[in-house]
Amino acid sequence: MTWIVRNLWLIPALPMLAAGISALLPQRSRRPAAGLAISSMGISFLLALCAFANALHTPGHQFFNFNWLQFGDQSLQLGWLLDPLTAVMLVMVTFVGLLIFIYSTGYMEHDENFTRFFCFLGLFAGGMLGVVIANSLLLLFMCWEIVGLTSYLLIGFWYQTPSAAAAAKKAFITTRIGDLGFLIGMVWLYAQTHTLLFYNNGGGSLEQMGIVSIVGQTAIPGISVLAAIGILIFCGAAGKSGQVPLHVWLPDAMEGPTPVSALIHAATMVAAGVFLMARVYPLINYRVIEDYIGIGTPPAVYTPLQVVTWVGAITALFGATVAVAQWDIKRILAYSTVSQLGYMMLGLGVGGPAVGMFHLITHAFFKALLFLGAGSVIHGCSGEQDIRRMGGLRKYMPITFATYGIGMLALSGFPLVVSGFWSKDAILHAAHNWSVSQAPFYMATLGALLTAFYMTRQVCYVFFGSLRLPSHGPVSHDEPHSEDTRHHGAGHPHESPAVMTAPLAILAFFAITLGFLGTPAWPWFQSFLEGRAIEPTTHEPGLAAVMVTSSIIALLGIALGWLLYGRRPVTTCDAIDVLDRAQPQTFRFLHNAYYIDALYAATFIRLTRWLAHLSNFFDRFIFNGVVQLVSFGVLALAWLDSFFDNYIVNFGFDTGWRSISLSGRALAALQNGRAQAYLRYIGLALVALVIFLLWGVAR
Amino acid sequence: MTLTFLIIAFLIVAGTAAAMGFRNPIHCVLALTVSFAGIAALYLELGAQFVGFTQIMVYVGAVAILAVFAIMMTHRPGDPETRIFSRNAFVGVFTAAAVFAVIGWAILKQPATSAATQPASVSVQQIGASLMHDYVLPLEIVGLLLTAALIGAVVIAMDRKEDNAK
Amino acid sequence: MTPLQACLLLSALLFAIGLAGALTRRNAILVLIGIELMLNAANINFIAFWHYGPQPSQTTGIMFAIFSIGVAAAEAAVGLAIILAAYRHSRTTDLDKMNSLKG
Amino acid sequence: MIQTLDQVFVIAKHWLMGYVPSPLQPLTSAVLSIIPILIAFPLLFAITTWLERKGLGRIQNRLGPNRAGFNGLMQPIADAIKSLTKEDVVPLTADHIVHFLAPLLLVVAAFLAYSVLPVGRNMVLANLNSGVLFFFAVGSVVELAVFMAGWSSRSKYSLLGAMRAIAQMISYEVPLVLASVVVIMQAGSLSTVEIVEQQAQYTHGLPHWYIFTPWGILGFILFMIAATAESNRSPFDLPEGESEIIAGYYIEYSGFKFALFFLGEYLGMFATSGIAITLFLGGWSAPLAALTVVPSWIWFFAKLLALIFAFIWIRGTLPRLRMDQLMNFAWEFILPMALINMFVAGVWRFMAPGIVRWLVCAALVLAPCVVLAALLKRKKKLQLRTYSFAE
Repeated sequence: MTWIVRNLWLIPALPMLAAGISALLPQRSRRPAAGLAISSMGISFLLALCAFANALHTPGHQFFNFNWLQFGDQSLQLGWLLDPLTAVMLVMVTFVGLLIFIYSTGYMEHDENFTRFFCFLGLFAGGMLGVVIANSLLLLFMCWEIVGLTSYLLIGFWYQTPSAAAAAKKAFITTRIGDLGFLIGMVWLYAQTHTLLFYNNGGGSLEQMGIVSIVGQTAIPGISVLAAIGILIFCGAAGKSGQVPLHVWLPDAMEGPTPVSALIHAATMVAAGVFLMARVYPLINYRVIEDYIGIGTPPAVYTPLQVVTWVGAITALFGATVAVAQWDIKRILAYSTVSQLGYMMLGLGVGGPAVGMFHLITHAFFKALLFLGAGSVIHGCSGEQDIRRMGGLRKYMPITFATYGIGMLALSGFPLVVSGFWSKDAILHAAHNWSVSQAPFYMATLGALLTAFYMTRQVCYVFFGSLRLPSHGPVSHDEPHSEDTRHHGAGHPHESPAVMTAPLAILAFFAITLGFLGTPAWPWFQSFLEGRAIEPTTHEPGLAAVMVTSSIIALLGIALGWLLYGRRPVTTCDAIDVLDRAQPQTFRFLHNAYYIDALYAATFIRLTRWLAHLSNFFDRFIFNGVVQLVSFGVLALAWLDSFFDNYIVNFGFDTGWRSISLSGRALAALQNGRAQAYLRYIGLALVALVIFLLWGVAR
Repeated sequence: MTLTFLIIAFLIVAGTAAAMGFRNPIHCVLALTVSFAGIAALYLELGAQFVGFTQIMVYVGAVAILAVFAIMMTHRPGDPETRIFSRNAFVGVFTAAAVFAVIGWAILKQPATSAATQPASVSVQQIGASLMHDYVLPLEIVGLLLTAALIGAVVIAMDRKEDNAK
Repeated sequence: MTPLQACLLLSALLFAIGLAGALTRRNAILVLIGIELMLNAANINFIAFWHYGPQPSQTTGIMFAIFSIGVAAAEAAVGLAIILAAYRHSRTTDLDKMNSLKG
Repeated sequence: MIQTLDQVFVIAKHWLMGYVPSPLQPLTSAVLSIIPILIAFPLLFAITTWLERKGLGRIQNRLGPNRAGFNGLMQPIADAIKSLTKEDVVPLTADHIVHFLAPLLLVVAAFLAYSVLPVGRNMVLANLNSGVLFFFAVGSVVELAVFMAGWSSRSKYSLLGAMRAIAQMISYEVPLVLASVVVIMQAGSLSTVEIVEQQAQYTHGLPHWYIFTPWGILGFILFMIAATAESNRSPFDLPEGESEIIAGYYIEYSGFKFALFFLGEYLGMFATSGIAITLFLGGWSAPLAALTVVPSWIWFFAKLLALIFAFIWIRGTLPRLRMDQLMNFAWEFILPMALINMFVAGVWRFMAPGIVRWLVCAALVLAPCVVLAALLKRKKKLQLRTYSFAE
C-alpha cells in the first residue's frame, strides 16, 4: 500500500484543521483565516493530484481499514478508499473548491463575518472530501451529515434576513427526510451483512460476500431486501441532490452567498447524491449481482435502478421546465442544477456510473463557472438579482460575459466544442439504448431543448439589450450584503476584480476542454472509471443519430431563445415576458414551480401543525389533568400522615430520646477527655483479653 | 544466655526505665538513646547487622533528635517540672505490670523450643534481593507511607499566618 | 530458660516499661516515646524469633523489623508534628490539661 | 619485597600475635588493630592543624605560625600542652553529666567511624558486610553529641549553635547518603573492602575508579559538598561562625574538652574524606597500574592529604553562606541532583558499555545540573523570618 493511500485521510483533515483554527481566530483577523483555508485547500489539491496519479497507474480499489469500535465479538470498522471514482471526485472537489475559495475572498471582502465564512467553507470542504474518500457507509454518512450541517450554516449565513434563516431550516429538514431513509437503509444493510465497509478483500458489503448474503431474500412481495436497501439509500441521495420530490430546498438555498451556491449547491454537495449512488452501484446493479452469483436475477433486483432512472428523468424535465419561467438569475441556475442532477441520475440509471459521473464532473465545472459568473454579475450590479433589471452588461463586464457565455454554451450542450455536449450526449445515447423504456430518452431530449432555451433567454436578458439597472435602484431585498457592496457605485455596473475573474477564466477553460476526455471516439474517462478498456463506440448504431439529434436540439433551443428574446431585445424593466404574454397561466404555473411548495404547505406542513395542536391539547388537558388529580390525592395523604406523625409517633419518640440521652450522660462521665485514661482502658482490656485467651489455651 | 546478653539486657532495661522515669525530658531522651543503642547491640549480637545499623541510624540519628527538637520547642523555661506523672498514675502502672505478668507467664509457660540449628546469617545482598523481589510491594507501600508522613508532618507543623497573628 | 525465652522476656519487660510510661507520663512527647519503646519491643521479638526460629536463612523476620522501623519513624514524625500543632493550639503539652476530648 | 612493604603492618601484627596465648588472641588482635588508628589519625590531626594554619596564612597573604620550632612545626604540640594545662571551666548552671559526656561521645563516634575504613590492602579493622551503613549510622550519633554539648551548657550562643548545627547536619545527611548510594548500586555491596577491591582493577593501565564515570564525578562533588557541611567547615561553618556566635555549640567548653571537640571535628572530616576516597577515589588503589609498586596505605594517605588540602583551600577561598541560602542549597539543588544521579547510575548499569553510554549519562547529568543551578540563582526577596515557636 503506497504512502498516499495510507495517508489519504490528510486530504479532508487539512481543511477541517484549517476550519478549526480559524474558528478560534478573532473575528477581525480576516487575512489569516482566508490564507489558512486557501493554503490548506491547495495542499489538499496537491495531495489529491498524487492520489490521482496513484490511481492512474494502479487501477482497482486500494483501501485502508481500521477498527473504530469493538463491541462484543463484532467490531465496527472505518476506512478510506482510493479508486478511480474517488480520485476523480477528489481532484474535482479540491480544484473547484480551491478556485471558489479564491473567488470568495473577493466576493465577501466587505462582509464582517468573513472569518466565520471561511471557517464554514473549510469545514464543508473537509466533510465533502470525507464523503469522497470514505470506505465505510458509516464514515460516509458522518461526513454526509457534516456536509448537510455546513450547507445549513452557509445557507443561513446571513441569518439576519428571515428568508435566509427559513431557507436554511427548509434545506436542513428536507435533506433530513431523505437522510432518514439513508440511515434506515444503512442499518438494514449492517443487519444483513454485518459490515459497512464497501471493500474489504471480498468481505465488504459491495463485494461478493456481502451481496451474496443479501440477495434472494425478499422484504415485501415483489421487492428484494437488496432492492429495498438500494431504494432507501437512494432516498438519501435524492434528498441531497434535490431530486423530485425532495428538490424544494435547492432553489431556496440560493439565499446563501453566491460562492456558497456555486460550491455547495451546484458543484460538489448536490453531486454527493450522485456520487453516493455511483459508490453503491454494485448494490443496485443487477449485472454485478449476476457476476457474483451466476443465477438469472429476479426482476425485483433492479427495481432500484429503474427508480433512479425514472426519478432522474422526471427531475430533469421538471427542472428544465421550471427554469424557463424564473426571473431571479440564481433561481434559474438553481433549477437548471436540479434538472442537470436529474440528468446525472438518469445517466447513472441507464448507463452506469461512468456516464453519470462524467456529466457530474463536466457539470461541476461549468455550473460552478455559471454561478461564479452570476455572482460576478450580482457583485457588479451591486446586489441586483432580478434579470429584468439587468441587461446590456456585456459592455460593462466583458470578461464575465465571455466566460459566462462559454458556461452557457456548455450547459446547453453546444455541439462538438464544449464539454456539456459530450457528457449529455453520452447520457442521451445510454438512455436511447435503454432496454426497459424509451420514455426517459424523450423526456431527456425535451429537457435538453428547454435547457438550451432558458440559458439563451437568461443570457439575452442579462447581457444583451439596454441597461435597465435603476440608478441606485431598489436593491433586491434578499441580498443583505448589498448594504456592504452598495458603496462601490450603485447604478452603473463594473467589472469584478481579478481575484474573481481569474477563477472564471480557469473554469471556462476546463468547461471547454474537459469534454474531450470522454468522447465516443476516445472514451478515456469511462474506461478509467470502469477500470476496463472500452473500445470506441463510434461505429455503434444509433450513436451518430443520437449525436445529431442532440446537437440539433441544442441549436434549436438556442435559436428559439434568440428568436424570442435576442432579436427584439427587452428594453424596460416591466416589459412582460414573451411567454407570459403568450400563455399566462402556464407561465404562472411554471414560475411557481408547479406550486409544489404550496402543495407541501397545504398537506404535510398543515398535517404536522394539526398534529402538534392535537398533542398540545392532550398534554394540557388530559395528561395534565391526571397529574393534578394524583397530586391532590398525594397532598391529602400527606396531610393525614403529618397529623399521625405529630400527635402519635412523636410522643413515643420523645420519651425514647429522653431515656437515651439520660443514659448517654451517664456514659459521658466515663469519658473524661484524657487520652491516657482511654489508653488505660485499652490496656486493661488487653490484659483481660490475653488472660481469657491463655485460659482458653490452658484448658 | 551469655554475658554479653546480660550486659545488653541491663543496658536496655536501665535506659528504658531511666527514659520513662527521669524528671527532665531532655535527660529522658538521652537515656532513651542509650536504650536504643542497647537494642541495636542486641540486634548485632543476634546476627542482624543490617537491622542494627538501621536502628541506630533511624532511632538515634533521627527519632531521638526529633524528640529533642520537639521538647525544646514545647518546653517553656517558665513552668517547673512538678508532678511528672499524671493523676491516678497507679492505674497505669498496675496495667503495665499486669500486661508484663500475663505476657511473661505466657512466655515461661511455653515448652522450651529448641534453639536454631545453624547460626543465622543473612547478608545485605540477600536482604536487598528479597526487598526487591518478594517484598517489593510492602517496600513501595512503606515508601508511600513515609512520603505521606513527611508531607503530613510538614503541613501540620507549618506555622500559619493566623497563628502568627495572635 | 532458653535464649529465645530470655529475649522474649526482655522485650516483654521493655514493652511493659514503655506501656507504663505511655500511661503515666504527663508530657505528651514522652508518651509518644513510650509508644516508640513498645514498637521496639515488638521489633526485638521479630529478630529473636527470626534468629532462634526454624529457618534463620530466610529474611522474613528481618523484613518485618525493617518495615516496622520505617513505620515507626513515620509514626514518630507525624506524632511529634501533631503534638507541636496541639501545643500551638493550647499552649501546653500536659495531657492532663488537654482534656477537651470530652463528651 | 614490594609485597612485604605493602603488607608490613599486617605482617607485624601477625608476628606479634604469635606471642599471645590463644584465648586472648581475639582481644589482642582487636587491640592491635585499634592502636595504630588511635595513633595515626591524631597525628594526622596535629599535622593538619599546622598545615591549615600555614595554608590559610599563605592564602590570606601572611605568615602562619612561625614561632614554635622550624616554621612553627612545633605549634600543634604547643597547642596540645596549652590546652592540657588550662583550667577546665564548667558553667555553674550547666548540666554537668551531659556537659561532660558530650565531647567524649563526639570523639568516640568519630573514632568508631574509622573501623570500616580500609587504609590499605587487608588493612581494615572490621570488614562488616554493611560497612557503609555502619559509617553513616555512627556519623548520625555525632549530631546527638553536638546537641548534648549545645544544650547542656546553658548558653544562648551554644544552644543556637547546636540548633544550627543539627539542622544543617540533618539536612545534609540525606544528600550525603544519597550521593553514596550510586556507588553501592554499582558495586552491589555495602562492604567498604569489596567496594575498594572492585575499583582496584585496571584496564590498560587505568583504574576502575568510580570517579571516572559521569555519575561518579557528580556523586563525588555532591558528596564532598555534603561532607563539608557535615563537618561544619567553611563555607558551611554557620554553627561555629566566629563572627556571629563565637564558637557555636562548644563555646562554653575550655581546656582539654575544647581540644577534644577540635579533635572530634577534624577526625570527622578525615573520616568523611576517607569514606569519600573509599567510595569514589578507589581507596588504597594506585591511580595507574604501573604505580602499584608503591604501598597501598601510602596511596590512601596521599589521597587523604590531597582532600584535606582541598578542604583548606575551600575554607580559605569561599565566604560563609546565609542560613536560608544553606537550606535552599540543600533542598533545592543537592537533594534533587543526588536523586537524578541515582537515576543516571541506573541507566549506566543497564546500558551497554561504550562511548555512547558515557555521553548519554554525561548529558543526563549535565542538563538537570544547569537547570537547577538556574532555578537556584533566581532572586527570592528576603522577608522577616518568623520562627513559629520562638516566643
